[in-house]
This record gives sequence, structure tokens and C-alpha cells, in this order.
Amino acid sequence: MFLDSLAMIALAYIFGFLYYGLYRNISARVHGRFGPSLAQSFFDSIKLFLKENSTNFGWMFYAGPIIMMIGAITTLLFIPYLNGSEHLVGLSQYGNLILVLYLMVLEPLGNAMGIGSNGNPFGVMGITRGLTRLIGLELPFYIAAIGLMIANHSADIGVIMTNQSEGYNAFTHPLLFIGAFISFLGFMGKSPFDVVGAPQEVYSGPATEFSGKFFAIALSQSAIFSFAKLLLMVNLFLGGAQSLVELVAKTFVLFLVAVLVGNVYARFTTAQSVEFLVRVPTGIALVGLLFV
Amino acid sequence: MIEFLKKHYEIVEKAPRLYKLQIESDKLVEILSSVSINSNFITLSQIACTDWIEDEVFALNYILTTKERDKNLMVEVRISRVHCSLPTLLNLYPQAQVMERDLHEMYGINFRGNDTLYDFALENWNEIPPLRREFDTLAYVNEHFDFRIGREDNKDVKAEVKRRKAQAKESKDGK
Amino acid sequence: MPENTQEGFIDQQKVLDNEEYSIKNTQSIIQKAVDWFRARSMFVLAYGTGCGAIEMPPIFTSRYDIERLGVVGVATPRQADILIVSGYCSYKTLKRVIRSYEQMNEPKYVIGLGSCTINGGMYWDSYNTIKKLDEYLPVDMYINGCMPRPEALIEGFVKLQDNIRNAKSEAGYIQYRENNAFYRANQEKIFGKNTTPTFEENFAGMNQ
Amino acid sequence: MENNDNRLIKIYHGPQHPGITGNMSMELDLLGETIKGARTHVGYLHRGFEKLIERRTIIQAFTIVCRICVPEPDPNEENFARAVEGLAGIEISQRAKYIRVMVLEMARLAAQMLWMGGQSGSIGLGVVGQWSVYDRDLILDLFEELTGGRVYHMYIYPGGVRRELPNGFLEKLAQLLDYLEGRLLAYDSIFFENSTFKKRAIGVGVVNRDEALKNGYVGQVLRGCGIERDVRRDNPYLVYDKLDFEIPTYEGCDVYSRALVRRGEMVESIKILRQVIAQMPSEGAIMQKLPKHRKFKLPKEDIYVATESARGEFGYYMAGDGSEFIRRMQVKGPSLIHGFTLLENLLVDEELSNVALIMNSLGICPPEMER
Repeated sequence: MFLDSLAMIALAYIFGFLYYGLYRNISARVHGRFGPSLAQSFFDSIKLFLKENSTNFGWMFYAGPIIMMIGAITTLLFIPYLNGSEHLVGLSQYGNLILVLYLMVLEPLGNAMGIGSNGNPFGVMGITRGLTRLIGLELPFYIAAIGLMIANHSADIGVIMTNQSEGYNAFTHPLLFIGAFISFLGFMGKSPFDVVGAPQEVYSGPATEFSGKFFAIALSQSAIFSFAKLLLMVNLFLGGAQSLVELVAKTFVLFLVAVLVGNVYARFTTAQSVEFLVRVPTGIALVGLLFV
Repeated sequence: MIEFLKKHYEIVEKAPRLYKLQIESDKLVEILSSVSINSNFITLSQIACTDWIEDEVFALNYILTTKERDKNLMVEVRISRVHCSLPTLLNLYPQAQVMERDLHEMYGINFRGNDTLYDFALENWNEIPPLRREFDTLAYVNEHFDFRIGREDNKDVKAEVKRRKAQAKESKDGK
Repeated sequence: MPENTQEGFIDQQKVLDNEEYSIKNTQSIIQKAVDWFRARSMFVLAYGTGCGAIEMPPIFTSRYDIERLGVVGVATPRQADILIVSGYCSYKTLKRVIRSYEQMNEPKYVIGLGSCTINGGMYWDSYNTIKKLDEYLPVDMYINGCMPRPEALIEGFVKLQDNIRNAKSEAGYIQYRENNAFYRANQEKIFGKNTTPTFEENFAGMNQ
Repeated sequence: MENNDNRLIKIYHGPQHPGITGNMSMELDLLGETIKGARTHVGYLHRGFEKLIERRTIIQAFTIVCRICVPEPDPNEENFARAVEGLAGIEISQRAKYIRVMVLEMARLAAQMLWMGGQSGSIGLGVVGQWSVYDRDLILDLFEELTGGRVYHMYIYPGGVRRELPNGFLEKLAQLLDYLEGRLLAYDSIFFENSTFKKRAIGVGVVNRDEALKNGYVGQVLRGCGIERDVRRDNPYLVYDKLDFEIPTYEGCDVYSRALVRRGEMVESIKILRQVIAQMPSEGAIMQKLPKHRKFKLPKEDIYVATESARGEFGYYMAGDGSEFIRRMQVKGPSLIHGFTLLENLLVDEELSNVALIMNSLGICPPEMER
């Protein structure tokens, strides 16, 4: 099981960064550019690990990225990769969807912990924005998750995944899917819900003071976490995957939509995004819940 | 309009749609308020200052623009360079605040009644206000900076031309 | 290593200016790999100190697309590897530039853009701009021109990457650390008492 | 001015900040993310132009004039040339006037393209900037062919313009205009008609229409308030009175109106350029005969000239003193009043996230505030 979990983390790390490289490439094509090499994100992350760190805000500051990393990895370990497979399951038999939803909150909390100790006003603003936005993001996602749990009479991700053999949840519960998908766009941190690290407003937001190794940890964390979120969406709504190839195909399609949406929409302000999230996807998901 | 102003003041037409009026400094606020009430020249576009060091005066041109933005009126005030002080126009035009702040820093003119005359573009400047004629920027630069070796154009061109000509002549004579 | 004084450092600079002097660095394999990654990935803090900032949008956008070389812009000095000083520095700006530079983490490099950073350029007799950037900050790469074209900028980046990859020249941040007295003296000369906190003050908590 | 409320935090927005338009900074007092007080700080770009020009002859001064406003140098050259011509009593040829109008309108188009990148970048819509900076580069290519310079052209000189048009230049320009006109439709769908941009921009940064004229606001700020003012028509220079163009105005007074005004101006610029291509006289000297370098002296007179730049009225006051040096040249760009009198009031009670948006919509360019 240990090796299994390790493989999961390694795969998530590789796919996360590869997708991030793809994100940069696809965006570049939308921009009419060539874009960096696919492996550029690996280079960036390795270079950041090799950089020196000259800032010191006490141990709490360092604990921040590590807690974020733990949050991302634990979230990942409780989501099975493949449908009905013995491998790449991690700890998923010990947990369920409710636990995963709780663990997903660990990231902003770890962030808040680190930022709180460095006292950078932009970081504080960024994390305030992040936590405010989280309220809006969680509502539709939780409603959709509750809907799925009611429909399947189970909170086990594996059960929800295997129950979709007749038809994907995305088609049997389309309203739940739309609500959860808009919220997922926000979770991915792309436009129009990218208030947290808006460079024109708050520099890099929470990451303003992070540098060198800790920024590299934060980057890896976000790569792994992005993949975990993609995985969760695929498992819940697209019937999971029988093989790694199918998994890659499904996550990539989801990812592509997120990238393209992010490229053509401007950023909402915090208030606007919460208002939008509470109104539109939450409403859709609630209607979907009634149908369940 | 401009005819009305011409009745009361000596207005010179400098160019098409550009007029000039010279007034005494103690009547500045009075005349400008009357102009802005009685005519279309309601906006202050610029306060331009010129240092006429040979006449020992600063000439300040208050450039007013009409509501239609088609004519400009330059109201010139001359004040002594030594005790340079003028009343502020903050009450007439809010934009005068920043212009006066700029001129205060660049010329050291004191605008009475404007309490925002702190640093504008310079930081910790202790020399003569830089746009006064007696401030020699080249001397200041030579004192505070050294140029990179090879920067040849930091020379008096006339002297350099003379020197080169003499050099060429010498080499010609030598042959 | 040069002495930790101004004279010693100037002598060292003279030696460096000499054509015959070239560093014959022997890189270990690990060092080579490290340098390769550092050259391949550059996070740029484009400080728009002057006119040079106008050629920043073209190189970062679709016409010239410098992201191909692994060069991307970042918002905060903490994450940046390269500081671009784009054009002349007035006193007021230079102070902020030094502050930004000292907030960056090593290894860090400086690119000076335009003639005005090299010798004052067009503003050689201006009372408010500095004439030689390398008196106050260690410059790793100068790109001349007024303005340098985007192609020149890209060439500058490529040259700098080459320098880093093959350890062709001693990196500026090492000079800044070892000859801090020289830079401090020059900074104090124009700022007087209003200089930024010292290197030691900035890095007081570093090794705890 | 100082705010002593201890619930506020003070931050400096800039000078090194991606959301600021150039090298300047805003000192903001924040309550949460709401701005309770704003002060503009400039001086980061102060070069003492006006001092340097006092020490330079006309041709020497001419080379540094264009550096006053970096995104759009040509109105400065035009102002400088026209002021010198006004003082020295030089009349330029009709052909030179048409060429100047062409250069000015091309520069306006390029500046609007760059502005579009900045405005969309301020709300995280990076793709518009990527496209529009590319399109701007095509205009710069033409500039390079015409003048030899990409950004700084040093082309409009007292007495006319410095170089003859290259062969086939007008045809190339006409082709480019067709291309740009088509591109405007793409910008419409991704930027001007974008629902998220509308959501961000409508009702933000509302300027008080009643004080707009009195306080000396210019350019898009006025026209975005529905007040039709344009130096090109009100106080025409060169051959603008012979050209047919409209002044787009919108009533909203907000960021979105100003964006639409700029879009309208791009269309009008293309229209003007087409007319220039059609009407340009093929014969005529481009340069008047001028006195020699050291003999070029200005009389002891003063003059005020204004040009409509891409961001509003650009005014120069110039005084000669009978020598070959210019005694005084004072620059008044559109940003000075917008950046202080207007912006400091406009930002109060706004959100922090709207600072970059509002600053870009006002078209604030620091180098002309402090020279």
C-alpha cells in the first residue's frame, strides 16, 4: 500500500506539472504564440528547489506550505485513480467523499497559517479573498456532492464511480454537474475566479512572500492538488476510468475546458465572484438536488 | 466673450485663437475670478513659469481655456525672483494645487494659501530649485557623478572642434 | 579574491575588463546540472524604471514570445531571478530598485537596459538620473541602444543564459555580497543618510 | 491629508507593481479592501527635461522631446515643431502637413492598441494584450520603414518632416488599415462586448460630469461624459479642418464609456488615414529651408500650442529669448490633472481591485507628469 500511495503521488506530480505545461502551451496558442516547452514547469520547479532562501518569518511561515502539501497529498490519497482496480487506490477504502471535501479545505488553511506569520498586507488580502471565495465555491460543490450521495445511497467515491456503468452522472444529473463544474473552475483558480493571486491587484496574493524552496513546494502542491481535483470530478461525474489512458483522456478534456474558459473571461472581483457563485451554480445545483 | 474682455483689459492677439494679457501680481486673483465669471475662459490648463534672470523676474503665464476649448488666454504675471510669492488659485481651480506644487519645487515660488507644497518629483533635494537659471546642472553632475571612461561627448564642442582643427593643421604642416 | 575595499574592487574590475582575463571555471557535473536548470528557467522582475519598459510588452507577447526561452514575468521580487532595470534611474527610483534587488533571493542577476544605464545616455547632464548603474548594483548584462530593439533584448537573454550555463563570468550577486562595501559607499554617496538598510541588517535573520 | 484612523492599513501601490501604469505609486489607505484615501506620488521618472532643453539648441532639444511620453511620442514632436514654427514664423508645405497628420494618426492607433493591452491586462484578460501588442507592432514596422525608429521616431521637425515617404508606403498603409479594421471585430467580441468586462467596467470610476470642464479634464474622460471636445476640431491644426471625422461620445462617465470612446477613436483614425491617403499631394517640398544649426534663433516671445494625443490635449508653452537656445519649454500632459485632481478623488471608496482598471481607463502616463 505504501508503494501504491507513492506511485499515486508521483503520477499526480508528473501529470500535474505536465498539465500545467500544457496549460501554458494551449494558452500560448490562443494568444498566437509558440509557448514554452512542455517540461518548462519541471524546470521551474527544480530551479526553485535549487534557489536559496533568505527570508525568515519564524517556523509558522515554513509550516504553511508544508501543511498545504499535506492537505494536497491526503486529498489525493483518498481518491481512487481507477474504476474497480486493485492498484492506485491509496487509502480510499478508509475514507469517503465527505472526508475528501473536508481535506480540500486544508490548503487555504495552511496558506492562511503561513501568511498570517509574515505580515505582508498583500498576502493577508490574498488569503482573505481566498477564504471569502471558498464560501462561494463550496456551496454548489457540496450541494452537488450531497445530491450524488443521496442518489447513490453511499458516500463512498468508489461506489459512486462504479454505479455509473449505465450512464455518467454528468448526463443523469446534468444540473448537479453544471453546478459542480462551475465551482470546479473556481477551484482550479483560473479566470474569471482568480481573485486570490491577481497580480494587478495584490501582487501574487498569498504567495507574495514565498520564495525558493517554499515556493517550489507551493507550486508542486498546486500541481498535485489540481490533479486531485480533476480526478475527483472524473470519478464523480464522468464514471471514473478503467485504465490510465482513459483517465488521462478524461481529465485532459475537463482541463482543456477550464483553460479555454479561463482564457476568454476577465477576472471578477471578490464580491462579484461570490455573488455569481452563490447565485448561478448554487441555484442550478439546488434545482438539480430537487430532481434527485 | 473675448470682445467683453478686450473692453476691460489690454488683450493682445498672439496667434489665431491665442490671446495674451499682462497684469500686476496683486490683481491676479481679482482679475482671474472676474475673467472666469464674465467670460468663457473657465478652465486653467497650465501655469507656465519662465525665469528671466536678466530682468530679475519670473514670468508666470496662467493659460486659461474656454468652455468650448477653442481659444486660449495667457495671463502673464511678473514677480520678483528674490521674494517670489503669489496667492494660490486653489479656490478658483482645484487643478491649480498640483501645478503650484510643481512650480514651488522647481522654482521655489511660494504660493500663499496652498498648504500642500511638499515634495513633488524630487526627494531630499537640498540644492537650489533646479529650474532656476543659476542652477547649473552640468556642474552638479560633474560634482556628484563620474562618467564612464570613453564618454567623449562630455566636452565643450567648440573647444574640441578648434583643437581638432589645430591638430589637423599641425599634421599637415609637419608633412 | 579582491580586497574588501573600494580600491581593491576597482583594481579587480580593471582586470575583468581586460580581454585576456577570462574565468576558467571547472564545473562539477552537479554544478553543471544546477547551472543548466538556472539558465533554463528565468523568472523576471521587469522594473519599468524608464522608457525601456515600453519594449517589455512586445517581448512578452505574441510577436517575440520570450516565454519560449523559459523567461516569464513574476510580480514579486521574492520569486524573481532576474531584475530588469529598463532605462534610466532617477534617484528616487534607484532607491526602490536597490530595495527590490536586495529582496530577491540568490542566485539573482541584473540586466541593464538602454544606454542610460550604461553611461547616462541622453540624460548625461541631468541632475536627477544616475550615470553608471554598475556603481550601485552588480550588472550581469548590459543591452545598449535607445531603445534596444526586442531582438536585442532576446539576444541579451540568450547571452545571459549562456553565461550562466557555462559559468563564463562571476555572477553579480557574489560580487555584491563580497564587495558590499564598495556598493554601499557609492549608494551612500548619493543618498546620504537615506540609504536603504545595510546588507547585514537585511540578512540578519538568515542563518538562524 | 493624513489619515490617522488606526483601523486603516497603508499600502504603496507601486512603483514596482504589475497593476500600475508605469513607474509611479499610489499611497492607499485601506479599510479591508476599500480605499479610504489615496495620494499620488510621482518623481520616479523625473529627468529634468525642461532643464536639459534650456541647455540645448533646437536640433539637440528635438531629439529628447519625443522621450517625454513613451507610448506615443509623436504629439510631443508635433507640439515642439509647431511651437518653434510659431515663434520663428515658418509656414510648412501642404504635403508636410498631410504627412504629419498621417504620422499622428498612426501613432494614435498604436497607442490605443497598447492601451487596450493595458486595460484588459488590468482585469486579467491577458489574451487581448497579446493580440493587440502584436497588431501595434505592425504599425511600428511601418514607422520603422518611414522614420528609421521603432518607438522614437524623431521625424516631425520644425519646418516639415525629415524624410520623404518610401516607395509604396501609402499602399502598405492602406493594406494595414484594412487588416486592422477586420481585427477590430475580433476585439469587439473578446473585449468590448465581453460580458465579464462589462460587469467589471460599467458603473466603475464615474467622473462627475458637472466639474469635468471646469477642472480641465481632457480627452476620453470628457468624451466619456458625453461632452464633445477634441482639439483636432475645436482648435484645428495642420489639415484637420479639411478632413471629415466624428468625435465619438458616450454618456456613461464610467470606465466602460471611456473604453467605447477609444474604440470609436480607432475607427475614426482609420477613417482619417484613408482620407489622408486619398488626398495627399504627390508634389511639394517636405522640408522648408531653415537657418543653419547655430543661426536658428528664436525671438523673445512666448506661445502656447496644443495637440490632441491619444489620451487628450497635450499642451506646450514655449518661450524664446533671442538666442539659439530655448529659454523655457513647459509640458502639460493630460495625465497631470487626471493623475492628481481626478484620480485621488475617484479612488476614494473604490475597491482595491479597481485601482488598475481606473488608472488605465484614465490613460495615466507618469513621464509626462514629472518630465
